[in-house]
Amino acid sequence: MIYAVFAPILFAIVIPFLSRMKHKIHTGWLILPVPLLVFIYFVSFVGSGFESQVSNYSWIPSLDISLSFHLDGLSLLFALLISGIGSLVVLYSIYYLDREERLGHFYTYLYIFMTAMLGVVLSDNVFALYAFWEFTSLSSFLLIGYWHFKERSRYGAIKSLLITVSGGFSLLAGLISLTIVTGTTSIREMVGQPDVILESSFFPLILIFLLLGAFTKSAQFPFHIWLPDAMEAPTPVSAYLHSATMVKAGIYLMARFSAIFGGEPSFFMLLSLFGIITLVCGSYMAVRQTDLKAILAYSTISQLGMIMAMLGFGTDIAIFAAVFHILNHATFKGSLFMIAGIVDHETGTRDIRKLGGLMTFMPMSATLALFGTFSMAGVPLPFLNGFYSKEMFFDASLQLSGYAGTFVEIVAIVLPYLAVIGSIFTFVYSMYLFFGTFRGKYKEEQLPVKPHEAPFMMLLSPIILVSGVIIIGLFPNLFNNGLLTHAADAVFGDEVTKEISFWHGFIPPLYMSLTVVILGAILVLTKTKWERVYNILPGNFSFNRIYDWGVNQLEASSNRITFTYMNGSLRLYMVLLLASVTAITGTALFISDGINFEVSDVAPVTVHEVLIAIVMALAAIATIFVTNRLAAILVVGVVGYGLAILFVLYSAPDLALTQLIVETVTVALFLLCFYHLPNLTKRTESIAHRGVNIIISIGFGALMLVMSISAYNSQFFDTISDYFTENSYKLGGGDNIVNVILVDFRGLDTLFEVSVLFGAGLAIYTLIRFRKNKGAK
Amino acid sequence: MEILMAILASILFATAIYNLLQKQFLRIIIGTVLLSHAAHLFLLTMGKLKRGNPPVLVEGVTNYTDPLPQALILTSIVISFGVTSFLLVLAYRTFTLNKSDNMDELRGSSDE
Amino acid sequence: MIEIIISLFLLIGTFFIFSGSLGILRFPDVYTRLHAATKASTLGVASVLLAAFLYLYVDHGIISGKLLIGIWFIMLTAPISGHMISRAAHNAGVKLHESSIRDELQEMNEQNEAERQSE
Amino acid sequence: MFEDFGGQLLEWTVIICLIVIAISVVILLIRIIIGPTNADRAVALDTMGINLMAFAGLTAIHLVTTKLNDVILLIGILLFIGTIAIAKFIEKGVIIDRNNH
Amino acid sequence: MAIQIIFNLLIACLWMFLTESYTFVTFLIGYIIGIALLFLLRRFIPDAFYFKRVLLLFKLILLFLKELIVSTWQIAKLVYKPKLNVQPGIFALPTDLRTNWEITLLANLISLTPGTLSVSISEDHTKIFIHAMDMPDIEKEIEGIKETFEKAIMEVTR
Amino acid sequence: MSNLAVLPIVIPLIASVISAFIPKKLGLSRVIAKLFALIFLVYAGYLAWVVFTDGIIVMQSSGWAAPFGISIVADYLSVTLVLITSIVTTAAVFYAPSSLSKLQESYYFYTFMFLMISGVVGAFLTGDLFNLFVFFEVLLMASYGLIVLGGGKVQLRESLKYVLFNVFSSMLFVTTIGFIYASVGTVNMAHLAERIQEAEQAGILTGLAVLLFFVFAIKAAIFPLYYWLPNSYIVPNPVVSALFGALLTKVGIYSILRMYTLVFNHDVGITHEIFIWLAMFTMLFGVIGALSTQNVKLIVTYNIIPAIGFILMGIGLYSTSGIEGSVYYLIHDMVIKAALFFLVGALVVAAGTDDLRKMGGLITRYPVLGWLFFVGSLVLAGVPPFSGFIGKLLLLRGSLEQEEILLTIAALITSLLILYSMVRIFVRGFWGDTVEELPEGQNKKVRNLTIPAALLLAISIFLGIGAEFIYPHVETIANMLLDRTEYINAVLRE
Ligand code: NA
Ligand code: NA
Repeated sequence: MIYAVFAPILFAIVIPFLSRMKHKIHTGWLILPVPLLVFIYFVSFVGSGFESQVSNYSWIPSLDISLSFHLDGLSLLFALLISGIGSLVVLYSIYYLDREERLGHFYTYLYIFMTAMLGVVLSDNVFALYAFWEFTSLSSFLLIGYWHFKERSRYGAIKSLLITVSGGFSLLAGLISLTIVTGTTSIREMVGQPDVILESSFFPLILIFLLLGAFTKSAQFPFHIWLPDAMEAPTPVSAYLHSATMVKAGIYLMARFSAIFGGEPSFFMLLSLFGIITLVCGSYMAVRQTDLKAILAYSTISQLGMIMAMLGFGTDIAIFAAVFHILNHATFKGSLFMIAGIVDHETGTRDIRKLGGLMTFMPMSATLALFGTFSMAGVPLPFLNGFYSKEMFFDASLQLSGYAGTFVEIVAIVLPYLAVIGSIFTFVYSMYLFFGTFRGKYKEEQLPVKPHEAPFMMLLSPIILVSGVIIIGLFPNLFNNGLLTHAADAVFGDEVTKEISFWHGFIPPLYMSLTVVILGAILVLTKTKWERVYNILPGNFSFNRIYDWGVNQLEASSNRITFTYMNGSLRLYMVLLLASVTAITGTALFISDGINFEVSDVAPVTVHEVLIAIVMALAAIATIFVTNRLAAILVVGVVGYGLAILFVLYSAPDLALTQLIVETVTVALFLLCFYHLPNLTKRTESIAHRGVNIIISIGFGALMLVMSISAYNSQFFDTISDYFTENSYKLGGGDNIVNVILVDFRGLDTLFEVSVLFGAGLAIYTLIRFRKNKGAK
Repeated sequence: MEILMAILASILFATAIYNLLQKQFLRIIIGTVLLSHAAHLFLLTMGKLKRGNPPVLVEGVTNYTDPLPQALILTSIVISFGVTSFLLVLAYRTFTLNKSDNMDELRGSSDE
Repeated sequence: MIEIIISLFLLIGTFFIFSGSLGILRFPDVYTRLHAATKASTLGVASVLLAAFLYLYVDHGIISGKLLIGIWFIMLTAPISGHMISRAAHNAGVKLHESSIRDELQEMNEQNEAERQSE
Repeated sequence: MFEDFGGQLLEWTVIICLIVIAISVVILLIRIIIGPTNADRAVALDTMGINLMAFAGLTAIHLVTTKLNDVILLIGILLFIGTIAIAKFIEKGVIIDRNNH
Repeated sequence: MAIQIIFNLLIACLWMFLTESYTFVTFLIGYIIGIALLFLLRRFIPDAFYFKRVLLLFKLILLFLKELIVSTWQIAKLVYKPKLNVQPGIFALPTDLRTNWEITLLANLISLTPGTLSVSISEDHTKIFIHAMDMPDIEKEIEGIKETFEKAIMEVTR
Repeated sequence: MSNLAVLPIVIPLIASVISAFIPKKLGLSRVIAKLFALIFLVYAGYLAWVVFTDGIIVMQSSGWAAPFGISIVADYLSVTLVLITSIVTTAAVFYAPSSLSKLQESYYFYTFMFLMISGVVGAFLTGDLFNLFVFFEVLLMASYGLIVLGGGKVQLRESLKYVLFNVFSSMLFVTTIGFIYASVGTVNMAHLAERIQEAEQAGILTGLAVLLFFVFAIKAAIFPLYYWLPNSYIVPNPVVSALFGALLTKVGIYSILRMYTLVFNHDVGITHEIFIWLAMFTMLFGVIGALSTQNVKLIVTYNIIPAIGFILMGIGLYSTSGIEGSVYYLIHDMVIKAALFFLVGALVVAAGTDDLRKMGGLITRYPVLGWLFFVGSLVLAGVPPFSGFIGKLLLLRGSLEQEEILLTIAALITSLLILYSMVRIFVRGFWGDTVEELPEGQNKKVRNLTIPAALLLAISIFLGIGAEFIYPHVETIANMLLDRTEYINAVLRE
């Protein structure tokens, strides 16, 4: 199975080389066999005797990450869609994409996607799933941005990336939480212990994380906004990723975990509500679109909402309907996208306002579109698969009595009505799509290209898909035993048997369907009259605005925030730094009860030492007040010489010597460097600045004082010094202990101290000399 | 005595920081020099003061001051010296190139 | 007994040092202050160091050549330092205190300046 | 080490002297800070160095050690160099004459 | 003269080797022995006996020490005077000394003597500018001081 | 045997000194630099192998038993980091000739670089707190030399700030060592660890721990102490920025990792809680910084900060997952940061500007560079199966295990924004219409700059896909960090 999954990506590696021959032969032909073979491979599993299969390949066993593929009914359904529609899309693209295009790029992205998507639906290991999941987002990003010189493409690519990847990260958190709770990374094993998950404190978190992942990917309200902009991708991509497969990854995920969450009121609530809202909003918005692909995009959103809602319902019939609709949607929506692409290709526009009356020019396309749109609308005709799943959806929406709790009950009552409303709009846009494009007035002057029918090979893919629509419509139970029941079983976690039939008698779903058709027809006919509603109800465009505002703000406010504090002012940096260090360290010291003023074991105080200390303190303070260069430098010198004297007093002659030399040289360097610099000016900072400076300095000084005294008073251990005095001569061979330490015990320090000086010397040399060379130029 | 020296070192720290918060190079660098003085004084103080003779072995003397902090300070003094020297030259060069010794005028803008 | 002499040296030295410092504080201008610095302080420190030398020699039998060199060095350099500072001050234009009655150096400089101008 | 009267006397003398010199250093610090001219500061710093030599000498007596002799000598040398440097700075503003004019 | 000093030092060192005692005292003894030897052998040495000059130098030092003590005392008195009523000033002192060394020495000596401080030397090396603590008080003595110092220096150097 | 441990410090030092004598002989300098880098690389690999097979190697310098001498400890963590350092060094040596001007190269670039490497490696290997300070100074001094190399106005101005911050942090370090010495009486890390364990709950030690943390936090660029970093890292040449970005801040965070697992873990409730909060802010503010600018160098530079946040997060969690995550992330980030800085260097050469607003359509002419950049962005953002993912996975697991929801969410948002900040470069710089004033004739130079970056990127990808080879070692490291006895025994008992 691993070969089936990785075949496309392995092929993707050679695609750039194959694409060099594109002037001889369209790259698509060379690579078409790959998805086809994969499809055939998966078809071989279809059958009533299907049993789920697992194949394991280790990857990072120590982290419990493996490439373990689990082929059950659900994943088989998806695998077939991915490879089947993938093959058709490649075929279609051969005619859709000109050889002058960057075919290598296109097919590489597409095949990366194919592997990623197969990986998502087949992976049993959650982290492998996540890895594939992210790759679907990335390949989608690249495909949307395929025509990257178009501003809209870049916009759409980034938008989809941001939304789907954020969902991906959320999914990751959910999956990690699941592994923490269940102690396994295998989905099968997780599904085996739903109680552990449902009862853990992580449950709400897991649910929200996973839902976010699924909703963003499957364009559920309010994350649906990326999908219309994804239409900037070449149409084959829209047909493939953004209607048939990738957007269903979220559906797949929810279906996969239904076995765990199914029956949980919160799961029901969230999925049903968001699903149905998505359905209604999506279809409502689709009606107002003017771009063919935009209509289809919103249509996809609404259809995905419907499937999501059905998964939320969680009853056996609902799940079966969901699975069934996944298949059906792929067939009619895939074909419609391809038709839209053909129309675009042949007329040069997708603007429905410019189109019309194309039936005469493109009869074949029109026929295909007719089947596609009517199936999508759920028109009750026995050869349209869309109707069956739509009616099952109505049926399922009416059977939601299993849930307790006031609010949940209210939701259960409201859902059927919302389902009908959504379906009415679906009907409206479907009709609008078909009639607006193929019927009505032909507007020759508005079309860039004179329309004519597409070549047969380009029509082949939609023909195959529409055949699917009709075949399933005629024989709705054809795939039941071999495929759909297995899939539904996998979702429901129990046997689901369902006999699909056209006629059930006069039962509520039928009335609902009729309501949809009648009201829908009325709305279609009166569309011009009520269209103004859209001006009053702007609909979900506000979410787009929120997104745009958010992204703009992301940069603008980042810029504002960052440059508020990163304004290059050393003083501000220092103030912030010191304030944080003082506050946090002080607090930590305080709450850990570390302050210790119980003075113990200190040397006696003598007057002259106090005086020296006073001199040093005064000199230090004087550095602040003096306004004369030399005075400032000399006063610092006083502190330094004072320190040397303290070294003298406290038995550190070596230190005193070094300090003296260093201080003198430093003062000399100060004089040398600062003679040419301006004299000190009066400090001109505002009183507030000065106040802050004073508080910060005193605060930090106080912290140091408290820390030092506390540390000094908390001498827990003897120092290691005795060892040095005892062994300095014996082992170190010298009687100046400090020297022995420096050159022997801690010789390494000294070696690198010299290195620092070496570096400083070279750095100073570089500073001085580099300029000269520059000046000479 | 240690307490007194701790206070002194803290004062040095505080004045050092006050200087670091100023605009002119000279004051800022003076701040760094004071800072190193403060640090070395702290280190010396923390090793206990006046606990004996200079740590140079003399026959008959057994009580010596803790030599380790002294060794550490010595290393640190030399290192600080190197750094300060570099800093001084850097400040000088920065001034000559930017024609300003005022840190406030040397913030730089985001467009550079 | 020797301690008394040492003490005496120390006290005298310290007294002179202190006087020098006080003079630096009290005297009106840099030139007069230099008088205090170059004379009192120098002699003072010499006295103290001599005391230290004596102490180390008499009480502990250590002859510290470095101390003697120190004394010699400070005696040698103090007037040079004083000279350098006063010259620098005068060249830098530090005026004498107003109680001063004459400045021949200034007069000569001005005269030279005037000659240069006339040329 | 100061058992006898002489020792006592010397100890007290040393301490008094240390205190006096410390006061003297304070005085000099004042002059360094208030100036008013850089030459005044140079004088005061020079004298402060001399004070420090004395201080080190006294400490040498106090601690009975010869280890400080180096310090004393070094102060003297550095003081001289430093004073010359500062004087040059005051006079011409440069310490090292690059072009001997 | 330099050779004599080196000889003297060599003798001192030799003495240290001989006695196997490397202390300052031994060195001093060796040095004195060296002086004695040089004094005895002074007829065989072409140059004049250098120690004579040393003695003169010693005299100079003593002179100068005396002046120093006196001047310090004067300063100390001034310092503790409640009111400082002096009339300082700078005056020029003509000198007959010519070489750099001599003038420097003189200037330094002047600095250490009571009430005077050399400020500058004229470009033609003929005058030393001296700051006096109290001009009226000093002027009378200046000539005398100059006489003594100049003479002492010349004795040593010429 | 034990001298094995000190060689990684000595080899670069020798290289540094040798190249100091032949600054003007560029050809020879380069050969020597490459030679030493390769020797260093091979040796570091050998040392890592020896340590992971035979256990920790301790060299007591000059033969003085710890805690009296300075212990150089080649433990699992330090040898790993040394190995990564050697890889980055080698890449840098090959990158430098194309990136630097001849003049810059001849002003002791190699000397400073190897000196810095010596300091970095020393900091990784030393087992002595004060010696750590010394190595910090070595690497800082060398970094000062590198940062002023080329000496423009802006460069010197920002360098000055950089130096000042570091001086402050260094002096605070010395002071804190003083306090620690007063209280615990030793500066040997293992000895400190042992003694602090005995001292039990002593409040002052917590205070000291926090203070010391800030010393490292300044170097590691942790919120709110990273102000010095962004501008000072973009002014020098990209190869220098790469060395800084890959190594310098990492030394800071390494020190935190070391000190707060080995020594200061007596009061995790306070210290490590602080870490968690700071980690959160570090991530967010860092990435906000990355979004705030259109300067490509600055974007990559700001991205140093969230990475540090991630590593600190794991240290704060102080659990097996957390520490493993930190170690993994640390290793990953050293490689990828160097790679990204290299790539940005190439990008700036290719585009002739570092302003994103003036770039566009570069993918047409520089496809390889573009795709490397894209992959680099993914690696940085922690997209599986690349190296960032493994570290992030471990960190998130650690965070969720302790139900640090806020932290988890912050980490996730940060990851997203990191990706966005980097993809922006790809989208705005490589996609779109080609700008007209693209500099000509840079293809060869860009290619030369791209190759070392590509190699580093390959390593990065291997660190992710080949995690099975890496992770067990990370596990060993984390175990050692969490159970200190092996380290302490190796230093004090042998
Ligand atoms: Na740093
Ligand atoms: Na750094």
